[in-house]
Amino acid sequence: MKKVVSGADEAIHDIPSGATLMMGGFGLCGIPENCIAAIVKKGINNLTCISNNAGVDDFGIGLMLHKRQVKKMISSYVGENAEFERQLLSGELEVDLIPQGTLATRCMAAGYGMPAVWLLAGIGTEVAEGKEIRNFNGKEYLLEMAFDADFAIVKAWKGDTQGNLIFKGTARNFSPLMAMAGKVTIAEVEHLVPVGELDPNEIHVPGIYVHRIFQGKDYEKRIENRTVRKKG
Amino acid sequence: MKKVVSGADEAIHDIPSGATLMMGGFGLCGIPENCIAAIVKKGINNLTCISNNAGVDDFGIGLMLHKRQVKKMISSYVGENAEFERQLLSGELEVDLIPQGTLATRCMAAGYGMPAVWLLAGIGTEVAEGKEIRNFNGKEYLLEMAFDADFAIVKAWKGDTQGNLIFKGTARNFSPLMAMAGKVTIAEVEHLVPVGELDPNEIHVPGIYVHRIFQGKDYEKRIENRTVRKKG
Amino acid sequence: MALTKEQIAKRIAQELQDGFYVNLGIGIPTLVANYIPEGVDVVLQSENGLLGMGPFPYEGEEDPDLINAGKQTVTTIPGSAFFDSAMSFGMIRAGKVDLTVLGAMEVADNGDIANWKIPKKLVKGMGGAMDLVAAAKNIIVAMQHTNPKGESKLLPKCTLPITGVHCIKKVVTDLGVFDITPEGFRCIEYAPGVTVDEIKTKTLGRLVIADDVKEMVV
Amino acid sequence: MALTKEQIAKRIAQELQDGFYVNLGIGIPTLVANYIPEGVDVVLQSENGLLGMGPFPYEGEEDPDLINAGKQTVTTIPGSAFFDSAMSFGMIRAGKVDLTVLGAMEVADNGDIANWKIPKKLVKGMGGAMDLVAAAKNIIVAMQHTNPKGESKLLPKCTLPITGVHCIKKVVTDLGVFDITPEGFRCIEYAPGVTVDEIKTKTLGRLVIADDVKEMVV
Repeated sequence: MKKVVSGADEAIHDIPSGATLMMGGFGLCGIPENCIAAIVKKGINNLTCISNNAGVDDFGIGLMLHKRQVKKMISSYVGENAEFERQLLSGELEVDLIPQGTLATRCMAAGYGMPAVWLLAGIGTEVAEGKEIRNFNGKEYLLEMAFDADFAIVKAWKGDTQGNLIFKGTARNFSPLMAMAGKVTIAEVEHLVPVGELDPNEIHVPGIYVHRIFQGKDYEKRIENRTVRKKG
Repeated sequence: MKKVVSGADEAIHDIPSGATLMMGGFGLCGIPENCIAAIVKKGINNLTCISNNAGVDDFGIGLMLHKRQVKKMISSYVGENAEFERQLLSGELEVDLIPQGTLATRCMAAGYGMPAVWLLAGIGTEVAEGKEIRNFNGKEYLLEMAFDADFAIVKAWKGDTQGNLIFKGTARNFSPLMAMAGKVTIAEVEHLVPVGELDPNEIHVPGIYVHRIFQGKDYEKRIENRTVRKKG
Repeated sequence: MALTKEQIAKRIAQELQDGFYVNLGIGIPTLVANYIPEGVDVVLQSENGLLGMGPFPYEGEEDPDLINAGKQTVTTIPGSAFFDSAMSFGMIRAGKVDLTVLGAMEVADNGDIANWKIPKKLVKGMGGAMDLVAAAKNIIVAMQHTNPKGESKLLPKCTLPITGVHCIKKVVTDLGVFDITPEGFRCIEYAPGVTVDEIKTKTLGRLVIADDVKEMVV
Repeated sequence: MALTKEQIAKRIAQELQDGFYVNLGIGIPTLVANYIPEGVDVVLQSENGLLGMGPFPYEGEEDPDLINAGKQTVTTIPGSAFFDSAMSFGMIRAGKVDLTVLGAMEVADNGDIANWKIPKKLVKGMGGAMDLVAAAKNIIVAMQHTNPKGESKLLPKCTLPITGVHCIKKVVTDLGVFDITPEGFRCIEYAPGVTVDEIKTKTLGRLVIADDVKEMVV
């Protein structure tokens, strides 16, 4: 059990150009900041990214887009990113837009060893084009395939040296599903603790799914849409 | 949000004879003792029980079998129960034996709004008879249907008045899956606490899935197979 | 006078029942949370993985790990729970959410909705909208009755790529409240100061006026 | 001398590699946990929802909420995790468990296994066995070479209802160690004091003796 690596550079050292990556996070919430920085530094390209969103121009996956490292995005919503728009319109970037619940469930299917799932979303829309449709109990469902990702890259709140992960708040989102789905799963954590410190009842992703883990650093945790109310 | 009921009698008051019940627990671990006692007292019958096991002669679902309340068991393993054996051989009881992972996943499918799932277990065996088989990526899978249960009855460790549930140890097993799958879900808990006492990061079953909850009492928590080692 | 966005939200809030689990979309639907009637206890679901969403945080109390599906900073109420996105859409798909309120670009008189894409302009993606409309058992649309050009958004057929078919149950616009029925949009309430004739003029889809149509109370 | 159950378990323990996640079935497989080699760190999975299973508890320290798949009271080791049964079989199905050790009534020379049902006698059910054999990437069977009547359990074809097809990779019996190959059972080791001739006599399925067959070290 030697899962702990020194940092993001070591964790992502063998990700080749052309790889398919799952990347956790919803908007900028819960994104693997350290690994994204290391991927940008390493300069690999032709990547396929399965991620609910594509970051913003100067943060998150937006940094990878800026360096033109991404060949294809598989996402549910990509509307926060001018560079993304430019690359898409110029044909430099492919994009596969799929419903958010379908995205989540196709990740889950991979982690649960299910090759495909029957889902409601998209029936009667262009999402259904070319897909098998079947009626169960009077409702129509689409057959959607499990994702197949070379690497899953997630950020967790706490993790132990065995790879057990715990997420915080809505930073959980897609990350546990992706962690369970990757052929190789890399987790960066805000708090890396010795085994035995986490309550086994509270683990969101058991260590069996996690291959590499490291203590992350310098988290910016940028807020995309700061919304507040006045006191009083 | 008036989910809290006075006890097992009120929680199960409208379960009719002929209903299909999911009942949490693995062996005797994590079984809804209070609800079982109330069902035995109420004397309804012709029940279909979806439960991994059928209890032992004088505990768990065995108590319902003893009163001949069960028409059909849907289980993965039923080998601890002489009365069960007698009723099965005499034709009084139907039994549908299905692989344990298939049982769990058919519960999960119901809670996740998936009508059916593709699963590996049973390919090439009598379990596959009459079922649709499809090859995905070179492996064969069976199409297995989501369960449809009128009531799910589970025991949790902690619960709040909103119905949020937390399980302890291996008493978790099928219970969260069933809690999410029932049309009406009844939870008995060892510790009923006010809302706000449970950490929202640690909830196993969000309250949206739970319709009735009550503080259980007099838990026996019988151990089926006590195995120990000597000190020293 | 046509309703303000706040009044649309307030009218929709009247549809809330005690014990409802509710998913509110981005825009006008988000405002519904401000008008939950006294004595009605509802739990707000945010599809990025939260049940029990509370109001926006006070300034300085924002938590980057706590946002809603519109990526706004939010808070939680006691009794909240976090979960992953598969469970979130699982509970939507399984019909556990009692009411979903969404914005729309177009609604057709058969209950179809279009709210995710304008061809030739940039496609931002459907997010969770297609999952919500395909699975929610009770969907109300909150929107302006007409687009900025003054064209009806209540149509005989959607002209934009649709998000879901036969799924909308009710539409609340700045002009009135409409049930979707086999006969098309059935106007059951008109906004104060709005005439049924104005509604007829501005509705392109099939429209029937309920016999007991009445002025909206907001 | 044929191996004892403990020796079979000890031989199988030699197959464990550092970092393995391992599922041990009921019976002889359970004993494997007692012989994990020094310096080899493995994590035991119990399919009722536990990773990081420890030894049986000391008397008086049994926890009714902490059992293994054989319903025995157990303990946990540091770094353990609990999860529900769907996730448990999910990780098995997704190939995350490195090694599964099971008992069997019969194994065929094509890797089929029968271990769940004897027709006309009471059927207890397959429990998790069908899931495990269908999905595990590496399965070793631990069993006696012959049944109580002295009949071979290594067969050309299973006579009992099968649990899974073409799934067994290796069989360790009281007489030897056998890889399942396209040519059938390939004997790579014989137990101390057991002859290859005895193995030949007691094996009904196709059998080849490896050129480098050697005496087992246990």
